Amino acid sequence: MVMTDVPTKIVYERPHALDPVVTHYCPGCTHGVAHRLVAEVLDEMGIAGNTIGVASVGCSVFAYNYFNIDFVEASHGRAPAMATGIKRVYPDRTVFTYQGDGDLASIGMGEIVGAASRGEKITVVFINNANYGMTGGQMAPTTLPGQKTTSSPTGRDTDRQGFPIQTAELLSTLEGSAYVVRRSLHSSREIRRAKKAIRTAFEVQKHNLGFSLVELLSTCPTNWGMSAAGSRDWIEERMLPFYPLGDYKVSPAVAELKI
Amino acid sequence: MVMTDVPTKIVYERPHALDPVVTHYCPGCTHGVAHRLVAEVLDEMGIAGNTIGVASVGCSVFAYNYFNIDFVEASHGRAPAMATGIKRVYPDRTVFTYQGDGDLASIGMGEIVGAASRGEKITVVFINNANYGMTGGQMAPTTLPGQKTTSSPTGRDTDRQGFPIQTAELLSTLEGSAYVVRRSLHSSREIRRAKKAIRTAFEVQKHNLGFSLVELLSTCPTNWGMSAAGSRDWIEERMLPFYPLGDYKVSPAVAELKI
Amino acid sequence: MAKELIKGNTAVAEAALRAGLEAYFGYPITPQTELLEHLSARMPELGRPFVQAESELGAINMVYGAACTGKRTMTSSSSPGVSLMMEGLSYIAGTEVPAVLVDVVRGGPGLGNIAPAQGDYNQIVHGGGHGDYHFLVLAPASVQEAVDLTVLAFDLAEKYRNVVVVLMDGSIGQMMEPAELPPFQPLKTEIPDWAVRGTDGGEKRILTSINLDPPAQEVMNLRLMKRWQEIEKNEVRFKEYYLEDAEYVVVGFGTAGRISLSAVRAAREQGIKVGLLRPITVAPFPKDILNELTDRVKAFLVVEMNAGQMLEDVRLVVRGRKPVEFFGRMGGVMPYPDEVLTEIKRLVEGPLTTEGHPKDRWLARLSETIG
Amino acid sequence: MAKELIKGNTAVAEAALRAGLEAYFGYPITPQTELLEHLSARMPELGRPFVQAESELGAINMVYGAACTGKRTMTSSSSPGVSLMMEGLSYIAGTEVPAVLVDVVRGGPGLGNIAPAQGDYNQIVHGGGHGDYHFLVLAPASVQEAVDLTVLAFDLAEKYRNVVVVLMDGSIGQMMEPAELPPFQPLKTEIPDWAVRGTDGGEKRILTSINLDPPAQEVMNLRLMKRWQEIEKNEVRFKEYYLEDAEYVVVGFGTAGRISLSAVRAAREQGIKVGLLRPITVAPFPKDILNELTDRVKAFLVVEMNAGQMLEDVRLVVRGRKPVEFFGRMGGVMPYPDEVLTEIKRLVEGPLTTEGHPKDRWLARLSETIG
Amino acid sequence: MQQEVIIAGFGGQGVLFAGQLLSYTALDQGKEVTWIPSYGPEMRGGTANCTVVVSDEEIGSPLVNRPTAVIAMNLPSLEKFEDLVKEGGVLVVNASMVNREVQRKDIKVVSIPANEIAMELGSERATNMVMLGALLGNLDLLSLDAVEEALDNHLPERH
Amino acid sequence: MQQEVIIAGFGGQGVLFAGQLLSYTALDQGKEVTWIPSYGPEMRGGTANCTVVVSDEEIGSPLVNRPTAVIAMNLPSLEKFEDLVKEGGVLVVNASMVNREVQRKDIKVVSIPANEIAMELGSERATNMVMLGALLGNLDLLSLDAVEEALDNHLPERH
Amino acid sequence: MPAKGYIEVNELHCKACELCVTDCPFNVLALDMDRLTPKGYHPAYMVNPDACTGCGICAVVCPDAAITVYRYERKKAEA
Amino acid sequence: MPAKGYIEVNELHCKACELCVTDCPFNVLALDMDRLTPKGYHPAYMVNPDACTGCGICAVVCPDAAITVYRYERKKAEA
Ligand SMILES: Cc1ncc(C[n+]2csc(CCOP(=O)(O)OP(=O)(O)O)c2C)c(N)n1
Ligand SMILES: Cc1ncc(C[n+]2csc(CCOP(=O)(O)OP(=O)(O)O)c2C)c(N)n1
Ligand code: SF4
Ligand code: SF4
Ligand code: SF4
Ligand code: SF4
Ligand code: SF4
Ligand code: SF4
Ligand SMILES: [Mg+2]
Ligand SMILES: [Mg+2]
Repeated sequence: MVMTDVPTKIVYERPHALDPVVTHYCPGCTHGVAHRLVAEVLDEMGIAGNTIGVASVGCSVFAYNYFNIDFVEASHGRAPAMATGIKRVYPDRTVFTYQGDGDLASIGMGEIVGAASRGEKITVVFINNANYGMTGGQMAPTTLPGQKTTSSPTGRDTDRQGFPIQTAELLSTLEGSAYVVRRSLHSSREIRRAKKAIRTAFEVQKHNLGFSLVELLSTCPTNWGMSAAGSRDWIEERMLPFYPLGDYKVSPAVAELKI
Repeated sequence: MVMTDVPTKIVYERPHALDPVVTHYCPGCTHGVAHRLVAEVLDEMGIAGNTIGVASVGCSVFAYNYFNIDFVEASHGRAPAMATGIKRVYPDRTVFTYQGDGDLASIGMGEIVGAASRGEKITVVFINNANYGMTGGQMAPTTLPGQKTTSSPTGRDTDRQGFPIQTAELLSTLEGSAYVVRRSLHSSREIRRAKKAIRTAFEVQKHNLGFSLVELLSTCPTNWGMSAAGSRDWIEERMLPFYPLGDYKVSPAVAELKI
Repeated sequence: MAKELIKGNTAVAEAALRAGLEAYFGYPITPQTELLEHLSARMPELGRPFVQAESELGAINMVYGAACTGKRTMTSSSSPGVSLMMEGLSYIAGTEVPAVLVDVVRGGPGLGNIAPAQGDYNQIVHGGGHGDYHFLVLAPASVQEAVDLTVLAFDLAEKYRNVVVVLMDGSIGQMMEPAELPPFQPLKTEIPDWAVRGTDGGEKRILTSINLDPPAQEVMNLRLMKRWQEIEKNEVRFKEYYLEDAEYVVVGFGTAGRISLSAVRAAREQGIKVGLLRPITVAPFPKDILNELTDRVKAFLVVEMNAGQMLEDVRLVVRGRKPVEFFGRMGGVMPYPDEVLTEIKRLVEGPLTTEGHPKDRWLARLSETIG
Repeated sequence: MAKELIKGNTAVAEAALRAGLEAYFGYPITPQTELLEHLSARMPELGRPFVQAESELGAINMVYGAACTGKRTMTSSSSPGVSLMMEGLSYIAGTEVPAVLVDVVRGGPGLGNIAPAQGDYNQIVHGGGHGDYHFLVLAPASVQEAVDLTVLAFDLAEKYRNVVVVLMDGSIGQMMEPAELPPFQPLKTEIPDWAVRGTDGGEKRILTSINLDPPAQEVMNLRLMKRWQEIEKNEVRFKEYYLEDAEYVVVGFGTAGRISLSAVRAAREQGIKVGLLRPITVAPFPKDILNELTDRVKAFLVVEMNAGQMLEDVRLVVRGRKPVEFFGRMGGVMPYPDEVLTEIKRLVEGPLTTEGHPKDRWLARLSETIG
Repeated sequence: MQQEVIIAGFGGQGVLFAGQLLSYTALDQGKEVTWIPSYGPEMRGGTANCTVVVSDEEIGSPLVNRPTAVIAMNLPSLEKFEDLVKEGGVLVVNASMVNREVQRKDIKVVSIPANEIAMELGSERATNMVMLGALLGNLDLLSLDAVEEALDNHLPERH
Repeated sequence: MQQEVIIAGFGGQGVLFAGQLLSYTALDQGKEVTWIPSYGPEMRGGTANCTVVVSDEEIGSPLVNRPTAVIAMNLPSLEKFEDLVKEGGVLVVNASMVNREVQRKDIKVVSIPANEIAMELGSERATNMVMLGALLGNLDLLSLDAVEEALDNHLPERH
Repeated sequence: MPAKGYIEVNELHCKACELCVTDCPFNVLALDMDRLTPKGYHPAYMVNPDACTGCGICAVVCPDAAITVYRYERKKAEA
Repeated sequence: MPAKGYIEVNELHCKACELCVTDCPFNVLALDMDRLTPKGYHPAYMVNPDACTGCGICAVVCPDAAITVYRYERKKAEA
């Protein structure tokens, strides 16, 4: 039982940058973890007040309801363009997008490559959950070969439906990309690493070093048809081989960053 | 003077896959060389009759007037999608797109990445002339840092306008890309190499090995404001450092191709 | 064949398949997605091309390519996705190749919501893309009609080398109704001569929408306009309910039409001589019947799930000869039959005017209830 | 300030700059490109953001973002590029943020050509994007007017939190005319409260176009409609030429209007009592003056560089009370004054009818000359 | 003769399926029928409902605001629909999930502990069937045997 | 009083510039003026022309199909525009680039070897100026001095 | 051995995903089958509080930021 | 030393870009200032035919595929 007579200190509490509302995310969906990590970083850097978020179209479409910061909602795939419009008029504010894999790697590929190649000084939080969650689990560009989705009912057939896009690797070929890494949310250890990466990404923006993106492997228990815990195992066993965690682009200037 | 009494043999003549019409290209523009090479390859492979070309929007918009094959004209940037539509209903025919760098690497980035990631069995001839030729020489994603264009009048400022996109490198990160290389048209030696690459690309399609693309460094004397010969030197001196020639993706199956 | 209980989106997909659909290209979007999902399973089973495109831009341009081969091809989407297709659709129109689009409209503008709406009538009927062109637009009001019109869409598209749009709303896409699916048609064997396929040594074919020479482009435009006159002559379709002795006429298409039908029935039970005109082709618009009714009846009530878009097409025909009133719900709200009944009664009670604009009167009333 | 000889595209760009343009985003396309090129030099000089976007989709969504900060922002394009902006424009409309679009229309549909045209009237005026919304549309007929209306566009956009479109055609973009540029305005200092900028610890702001709950979306739609009624009440603009004693009235906007002016003058020289009504705002459309003229005059001639799009807006006002005839050239062909003069004479000679559709008569005539 | 039935409950309670079964039954009995769900992401986890209209003639609106019958599988559904039932209509309430009395006096109210009954019948998953049965027993629309039949004819796999 | 001048020739012959100079001159003389080029990619390399309308009142159409004056810098231009000159109008032909007679009798024809004259004046690049001068000398529209002035006022760099 | 810390679960946010239960290295947590949150979930709670070390792992993995972690300052107290 | 080959320039296609002139290793080619093509260009021609080896470089670099290259079959003839 809890001892009330002993002095205590809080070692962890819900970040202030999160509004005290219940998300619409399914139980166990790690979109929630990603939200929490971004909020923690905004708190720790003390920049929540000068940050503008750009939500995308996907399950995270309502992200603006969950963060206690100014937010806009982009059209499907165009968040990097919208963020560019905001960042260019407010170069001194922090601007980030929060996008899913269908949003960023399918319909929004033109905009993300454009922003990265321009070295747009924005931060992108990229949620790779290997499917289109919001619309009910269709195939995404990130869907694994053989993975069953509602639009690849017999499993993704690479001959007809192609291969997973490795977004971090692709964007790392662009000179404008200052910091492009992949992390995962499937365990407390990886979550801690993910948070460090998100912090670095925002620091990169703060120091005007260029475009920063953190790809996060994330669960979709509902559409994967698994338990929350089982989904995390699926990331570890099935997704990691296709999406190796690591730093794909760390510009020299970023390498020198002291955080 | 020419001797009429001695027997002769033709060692080079205009390819039959080219229509006997004068192109609208400026004098010395190597779009013409690229056209000729594609035509030679179609002739040599004897596939002109079952080939469908997809022209894009750019100076090569009228390519369909110059080749003696069936042709369609795509909207700006969407040639790979249009080619996909054709190839899927005619898997046994040869389908290629002919696209400029503005068309493919700017507005059409989403479609080219989509086609490559699907391993779409089409061939892409990609003309990189470091600017938007048709519209009068604006900055392209491929424009070099410091290069003056009508929309970067003081020279491309990488801080505001970003860095050149290295398309071959970017597309080589995609599993569906079977053959992705960069060649140049600035000398007879390189032109010969370019032709070999184009031949290989069409062979890759013929053998159903996946997506193939040949990036060609090409001149734009008119908008560069140089002589035809001077433009070729500019490719060699200025463009090559940013766009190294080479093979960026050669899938194992392609490596085994005997041509 | 027996009727089965089937969802609108699925029924349209299966109907297209049976009508000989040879290539489908699409991108998921609610409330249309089941259509794409059904074909993602069925097309490969039959060895026919199905591609989930990278976007609606990709999808419409894949359709453009397939259409240039003369094969039966289609795509489907919903409001925001259809907006992304506007450039491609204009190109297809300018190239005069046949294609079918199924548009399952949701509440707009913007991201809006996924509820049933008719707010994209103007976009589809009056040119959302650039330049002068017309789509042939079929507006089903039930799952069965959606099935039948989908089959018809392919025939009309090929007959006129024109884009045909099946314009429905989220409720028809999501609703299950008994419907009889069409028999399987054999795939087309001969391809039209204009279609690209490779010259095989013969004359080369070029399909393009560019005419740098304006007079040439004008000739193409003229061809499109004359074709449209043909279509207006041959293809007008509509359904009449209780019009014989009607003194008042409700005009509504699709779901707004069938909702109005309930209201009209209720009004009839109360002895009100009201009928319903439900355009099945909203383009070409049923002008003649409407014109004829104008001479006969006392007033019109236009009912739409938008802010009064088809209303203007009705007013263009009635031209002030009889009062035209309007009732609409916007942004994904579906009107209920009793709301329409109330409007019918207001019509009957009067007073009626041909002055001013019916939209202004409607907005004034609506503001009181929801404003 | 003295007049200078300046190209339309350049003049509009410089006028926007002087009106306090704080962020420009665009993509090259003929015949609009000089506008982008001018700003690519001038904006950086003044330390203001200029971005050549990856595409028109990118451009309009960058504008969307900048508009959400309440800063003066704009983009410019031409027909195919504008079609690509339809989704973004619908989002901007649904989010109720101010933005300016300059649309330099070219010959369509499809890739068409780069010649002057007015074929995108419906796209811009009657909703090319999805959902119910209205743009405020200004149609200049000269370089000077383009300059003045560009400045006005920003004020109106902010006043109504509405998209304002400067709708011109390739000839106005490419033409040089003497024009007086506006004085430099200081940049806005205070930002509207709704604009995002970072909470700085205060209340958070959300700008979005989604309302999953249809009733909420409907309330937003209602707000848009009432705002439009406001705009219709306050912002109608037009120019009258020789209307006092006119028995016949030509109606034309933009370049078609100024071409008609030459024809009207020539007709006057021949003693024909004809005048010209040139709408400056095509949306809101000058209904009252047209209504009033309808009581006064014998007949109308609508002249457009398209297949008869504004024509329907004229017919909606005239409502069959007087004959309305149409003359148009399509696909980038510019009518010549003497062609319009011939049409005016035909009007005067008669016979005239209010039956049938003027488009059918026009197409019949046009077919003989170019068909 | 037209009946409009709304079936409402939690996502997991099989309300959509119950509605479909009712629709199939109507179809088999040669009636006109429409089934329309409340759809969309917000449905995820939350409450769901569907409207079934059964009629002898072509059906107009698939949606009604005053249904002739409502099945409320849980409290939120009762809150939402109690007032909407047409006078003289039927309201079937799942007492297992509802801890309050129904206020309306001008309608026929049928309150049964459906979860318990279903468990006795062997599986709590059949709760929706129990509720449907209760409705049909109190509405002259379709016979229970007809439902059984429809179940076998159309949805064996779901069985 | 309104004059409509079309200046046509090869891309390199400076026809657009000549038209602009004419326009600046008109502007300085307090007249209304419009200048509109034939534009587009097809112009590249090929022939170019511009239409200049000078008037005392607000100008209607910037384009005319029957100009009051035409400057034809080469043969194709003559072919294209000879028939279009309004009766009584002026047609200035560059004899250096045109090897045939003008057919029209109802207009004033001025034929001069502009290239040769320009070369004598020191630079073949001035051919367009020579032609413009020839036009103004034969059209009561604007004085040559006014052109000189305009040249200095507006286009020094081009000088 | 006495607990080094304890946690609190905010029942407004908890969705019973059980990730904290799975990941707690000391099996401190379980879902409370006798309680229902406003959203109708069985919230997590400390079934075995004495084992809690206040390590915070549960909070790190919680997708709904429902957990607050406290650590006893006994040492300080002793010192 | 006698020419090993010769070339023909199709004056319909030649645009006087001079690339062949620049690249011919044996300076065989020049632009013909006395001739004009239908498009108004001074076409390339063999100013120094005896030096032509028929190597084909000119044809390889010609953007307008205007050049046909012939080689003499003297050897064969001698053999
Ligand atoms: C233009 C457009 N096309 C399609 C849609 C429908 N849509 C909404 S979300 C979504 C996919 C979201 O998937 P993802 O980006 O992976 O996010 P997730 O839900 O998986 O987190 C789609 C296709 C839309 N809203 N707009
Ligand atoms: C949607 C759209 N946007 C813009 C244009 C205008 N446009 C035509 S060609 C072109 C760029 C062509 O450049 P590139 O692809 O590099 O080809 P190049 O002319 O250099 O060979 C542009 C922007 C268009 N036609 N359509
Ligand atoms: S659908 Fe998937 S991604 Fe969306 S909230 Fe549920 S679990 Fe998360
Ligand atoms: S503009 Fe440049 S790319 Fe276009 S044809 Fe001329 S030289 Fe070639
Ligand atoms: S992880 Fe969070 S949401 Fe999940 S059960 Fe534990 S406390 Fe509840
Ligand atoms: S703090 Fe550590 S020990 Fe305590 S409950 Fe959480 S995970 Fe278990
Ligand atoms: S390279 Fe070809 S086009 Fe150029 S000059 Fe030689 S022959 Fe003529
Ligand atoms: S063939 Fe060789 S030697 Fe002969 S002209 Fe051409 S380049 Fe010169
Ligand atoms: Mg996803
Ligand atoms: Mg280019």
